Amino acid sequence: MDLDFTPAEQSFRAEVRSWLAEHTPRHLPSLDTADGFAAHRAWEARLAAERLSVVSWPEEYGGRGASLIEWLIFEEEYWAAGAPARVTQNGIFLLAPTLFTYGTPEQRATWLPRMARADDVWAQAWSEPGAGSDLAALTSRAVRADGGWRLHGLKTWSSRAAYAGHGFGLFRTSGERHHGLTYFLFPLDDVEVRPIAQLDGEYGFAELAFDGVFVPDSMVLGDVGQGWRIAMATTSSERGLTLRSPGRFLATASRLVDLAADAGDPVLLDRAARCWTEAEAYRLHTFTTARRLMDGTEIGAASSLGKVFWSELDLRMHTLAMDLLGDRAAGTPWYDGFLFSLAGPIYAGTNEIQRNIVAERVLGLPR
Amino acid sequence: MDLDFTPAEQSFRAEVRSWLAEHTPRHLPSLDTADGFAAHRAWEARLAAERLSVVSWPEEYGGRGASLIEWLIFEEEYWAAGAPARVTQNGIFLLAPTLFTYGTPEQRATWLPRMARADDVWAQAWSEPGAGSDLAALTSRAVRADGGWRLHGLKTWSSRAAYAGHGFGLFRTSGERHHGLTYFLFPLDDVEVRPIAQLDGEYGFAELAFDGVFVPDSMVLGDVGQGWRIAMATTSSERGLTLRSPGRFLATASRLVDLAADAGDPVLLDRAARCWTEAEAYRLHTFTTARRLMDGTEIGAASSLGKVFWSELDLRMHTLAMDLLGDRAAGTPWYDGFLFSLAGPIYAGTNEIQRNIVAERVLGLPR
Amino acid sequence: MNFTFTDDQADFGLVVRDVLAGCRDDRGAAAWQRLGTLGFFGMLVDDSRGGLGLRLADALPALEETGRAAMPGPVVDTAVAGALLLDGPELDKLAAGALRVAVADSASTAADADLADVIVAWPRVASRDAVSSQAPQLRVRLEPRPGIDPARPLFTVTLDGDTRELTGSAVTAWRAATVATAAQLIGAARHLLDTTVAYARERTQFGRAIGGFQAVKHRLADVAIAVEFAAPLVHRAALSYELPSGERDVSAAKAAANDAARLAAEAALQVHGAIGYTHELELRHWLTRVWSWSAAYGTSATHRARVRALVREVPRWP
Amino acid sequence: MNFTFTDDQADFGLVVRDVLAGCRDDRGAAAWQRLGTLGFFGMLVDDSRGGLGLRLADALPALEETGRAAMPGPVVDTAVAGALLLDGPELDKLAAGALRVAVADSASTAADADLADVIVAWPRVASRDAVSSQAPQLRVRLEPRPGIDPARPLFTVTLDGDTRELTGSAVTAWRAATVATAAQLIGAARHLLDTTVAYARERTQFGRAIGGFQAVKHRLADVAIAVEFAAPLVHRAALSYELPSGERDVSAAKAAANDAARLAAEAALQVHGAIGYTHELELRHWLTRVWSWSAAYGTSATHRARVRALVREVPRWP
Repeated sequence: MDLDFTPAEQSFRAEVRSWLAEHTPRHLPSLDTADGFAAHRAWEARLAAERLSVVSWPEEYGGRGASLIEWLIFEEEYWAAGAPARVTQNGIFLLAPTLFTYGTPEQRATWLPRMARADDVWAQAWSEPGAGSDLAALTSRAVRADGGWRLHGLKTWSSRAAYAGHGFGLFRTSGERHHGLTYFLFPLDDVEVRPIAQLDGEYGFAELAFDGVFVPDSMVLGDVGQGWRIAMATTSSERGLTLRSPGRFLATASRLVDLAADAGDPVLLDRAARCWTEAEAYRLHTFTTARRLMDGTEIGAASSLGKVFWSELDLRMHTLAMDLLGDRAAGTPWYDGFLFSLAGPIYAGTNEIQRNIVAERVLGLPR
Repeated sequence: MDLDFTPAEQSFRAEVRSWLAEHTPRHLPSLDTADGFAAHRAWEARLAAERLSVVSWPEEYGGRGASLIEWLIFEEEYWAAGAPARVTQNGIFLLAPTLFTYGTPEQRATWLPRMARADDVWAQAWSEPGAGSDLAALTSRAVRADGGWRLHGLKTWSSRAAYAGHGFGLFRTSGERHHGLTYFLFPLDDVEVRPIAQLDGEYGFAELAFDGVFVPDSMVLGDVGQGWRIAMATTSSERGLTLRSPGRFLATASRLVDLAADAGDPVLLDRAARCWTEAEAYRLHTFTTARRLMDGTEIGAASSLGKVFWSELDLRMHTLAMDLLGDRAAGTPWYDGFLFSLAGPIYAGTNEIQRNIVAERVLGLPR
Repeated sequence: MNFTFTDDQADFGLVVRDVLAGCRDDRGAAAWQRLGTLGFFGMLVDDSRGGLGLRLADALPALEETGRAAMPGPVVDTAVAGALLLDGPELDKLAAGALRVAVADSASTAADADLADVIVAWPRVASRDAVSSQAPQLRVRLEPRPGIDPARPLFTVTLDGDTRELTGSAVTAWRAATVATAAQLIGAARHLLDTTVAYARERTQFGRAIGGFQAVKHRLADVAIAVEFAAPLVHRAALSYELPSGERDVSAAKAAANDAARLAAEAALQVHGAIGYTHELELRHWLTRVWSWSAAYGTSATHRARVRALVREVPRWP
Repeated sequence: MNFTFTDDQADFGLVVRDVLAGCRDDRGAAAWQRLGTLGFFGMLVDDSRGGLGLRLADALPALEETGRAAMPGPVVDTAVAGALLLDGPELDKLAAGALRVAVADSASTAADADLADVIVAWPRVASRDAVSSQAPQLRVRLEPRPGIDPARPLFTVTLDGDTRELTGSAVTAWRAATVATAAQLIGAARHLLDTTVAYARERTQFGRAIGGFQAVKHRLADVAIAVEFAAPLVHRAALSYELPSGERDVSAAKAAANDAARLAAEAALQVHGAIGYTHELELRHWLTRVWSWSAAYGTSATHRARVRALVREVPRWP
């Protein structure tokens, strides 16, 4: 039981901190605009050149083979520096863990380095109009074709798809409910992409219409018919350690404390201090989880506790910011963050479902 | 839309306020002790001599025929004066409305004046070990006997029963679930009363064991087999206006504001001010409800909103008092009030059930 | 003592509801015109001057309906603040629905100022006649600034030159407008609750209507409870805003209405899921309006600080 | 960097759990004796003096177990505060489990002082030898005062006459005892959660186990989440209580542990319904203990005020 960073970890932190202090861009346009998307890709290419875009990946794919603890250190420094949100997030945090586990050597060699350099930006395509949190109700299908498959159907709430070049998702190759789903990668070139405007008027989401789009066999991830199992593993990493690093919440909380202290209302400062304490709790908790993962323990259903905690903390923090700023929040990152935080309890499995999971699988209450 | 009291209401308030200022006893022992029980009965007999124990009842039963608004005024003054909790509460607020609606003229003439003078103190006997909020699962039964019935079975969580002389509750005379239940009044002389100690060590509850206790037909309230319907009407008044008058919460909130202001912590004062505002909201809301009742409108399921609101407000207020006082709460009315408030979300239909009622019957969501 | 709305008061609200249900456009011009015909904008103006001569409390159901409809345009600034502050021919025009007012806050920000004929920036007021001239005698300048609700744009207002002083009581008008905004928030919250309940009854997930899940039920029950117990505080403040306890009562009302409406907005978003998060559904109008109105005339934080400061200063007991 | 407990640390906790599971009495005499044999009371004492030589962080699992068992007696005052404050033969006796310490707070209140051999009332300390003599040279007077938990009686302490000054650092000992009490609260919260889950699986209502209702599930999930994220703050404070950030970290830990445990207590009561409200079930021991411990060494309000005051005073960043 200690909180002591090794000399190597400390020097890694120092390197990251000093590089970011010099190179972090200020105020990129939103990544859900065309300009912003391009600017974010350029920034991530710059990170990649420094081997800082995916520090925990093996060197052959563009990383540094860093430990989970070092990755957490990187994230703390990244967000503390005020660096921009990651346009490659869906690929790096949702798809890549699946590629590492279920991808062929060729798939890994093809896609991972390009992802690390932001050459490819990946959109997730989980939901369908009739299936939100209930993935087993998916109806989009893949039909066998010569040397590959043809995709049919409609996906929605595909984040980043308005500007991304590739996507990943499940299509039904046979069977019902959880059975007969297959995990596909696909280029978006032949897919009809219909952007959906969000509350802030920007296009973070899109509908994807598939009308017989051909994908070769090399774009099937894992075995045919195993998509459900593979996606569950992905969903679990989506919910787990990698989706929301503590550094981000800590940076938000820390700025919130300053904002509240300047406002001079002790009640608001109390709420801010509490948020900061909770962000700290999430950071410390994550150190424990990281150690367990490094020791080979599975997190499993326990990751649902974290999902509920960070998503509701994020919402509390941004609600407080709105209380502090009122109208003045508009046009600042606080308002964008507020809109983003409102989605937190919804995506990656709604918090209603996460609480069911905690109750049933962690506590053992009846279904 | 106004909040103006009539001259008659104002002079009634002035009379009550001045009488209470002179006669309210300080610090009676707890009504769940033998001494306290006797002291509370004596106090209520004194109130009755002034026709202040049941102001809204007709004069023939010991009241003043006061309007609901006047009753609310009485309650505001009663609690503001720091007067003691009512030992006759179960009778006055739970049984009496049922007697007024379903009782025979003889039953009303027999029991109501005695109740008004605290000659009789009534215990409620709703729950059984196997049936808490689920009254339809009751199994205690009444068997026909010459000129009456013999009661068998076990009731529990009977409040006031440790010292009361009479009880009321449902017994099965035939049938299953909601059918075949009958509403009985009974003296406790031949019932085995087993007091249950509460968290504070006092005996507010008891188990009642019936082993063929005889009750004459004159103690059946309403028609045989109609107990469920009658009890539902009672339960509805239990949840409705009469169970918790706003005056009580307003008095608590007002003292809490003073306590918090003295403590000098703005965060605690903010919570106290908020509680006071919410107690005000409950008071104002009750004026609207009272007017609707006076105009002949039924409250129905909407009373569930109030039950959730006041019971959770009461808990918030006493939790704040515990935060303010810490250990020093022990031995003060704040700690007794805290223990009492903890039961608020449980009794008279748990707040889980109340929220279901709001969702299903007020909002129209599916069952 | 009758703390309920009379039939007349309630009926006026229902008429406003019907009018607003029939028309929707981005900045509210059509609704404005039709409400003008009803006499809505002069409802607080003396009947001797062609108004309806209502008290603020009488007007609450109608104001709540403008919130239920998320009606665009400077409704409260005109029909409440303007009606209490202006005089002479301007007031006549206002009562006829032919003059719009925008009120700037202490940070010189006014919503919908581009639509206004008269701009109030305590303690001064100016007509907008000169704005378009771009001449040196320019009396009003508007700088657009970022806002939360696209249908309720914000402007930084500068009044120069020959403005005139306000005649009515600024404090009274400000309090009345705060209560009126709180009433709009109650209306918006009721709309959000109704539409979310309707959605939860129809949308199925895991083979059943999501409104059948206890978590959804209890969340919406909590919204219903919050709205039910915020409304009486708003009603009371409409009766007491000119009394010694008025400042405290008005702040208690606005804070409670803000919070109930924000709770309704959050529940609506969560229950609608990803669908609620986008522009596709009408829901967005109400969400951004709730956030915008809950900042207008003071955030919850500001008002709670005021209640805290005043709770022992004015009598707490009946 | 390894922010998990080692096997040794966890195992010591399990041994304590086993010992405590086997014995229960009103004031904890039997448990005290058996833990004494284990070396529990000397766990923070140097091994050169016959202690186990653990750091506070190493002892957390064991302290948490004393909370899970709601063990009576001045456990933290003795094994943590006493171990850091006393010296010489008294410390030897303490390490052997043969000496109890009670610590008075700033209001001169000490829990379990009637059981104590040594009473600490900053900045002075006295042994209790003279109490029973009722002689003029009386050095310690105990006045019983009302308390929340019958198994943790409170006393107002007066030290007169020839008391002596403390040797160890009062601030350090106070902080360590605060963290240790927070660990006990985490343990008590885990017990409440476990027993409430067990009850909810068995108790049926309306024909099904109450733990199958989503409202009960989500309530207990929220308790699990609160405990899960309070615990790391306690663990960190055990590592940092002597550092510059210690005061802030200790306060953050105690406030979070208080609140998680009180949430667990409230949920336990609500789920148990009327049954939880009475003396009939063992539950009451944990409820009153949680309320009592959450006042001991500072309420949440006190600690949150401290965090608020310090949050910008000491570095917030790693």
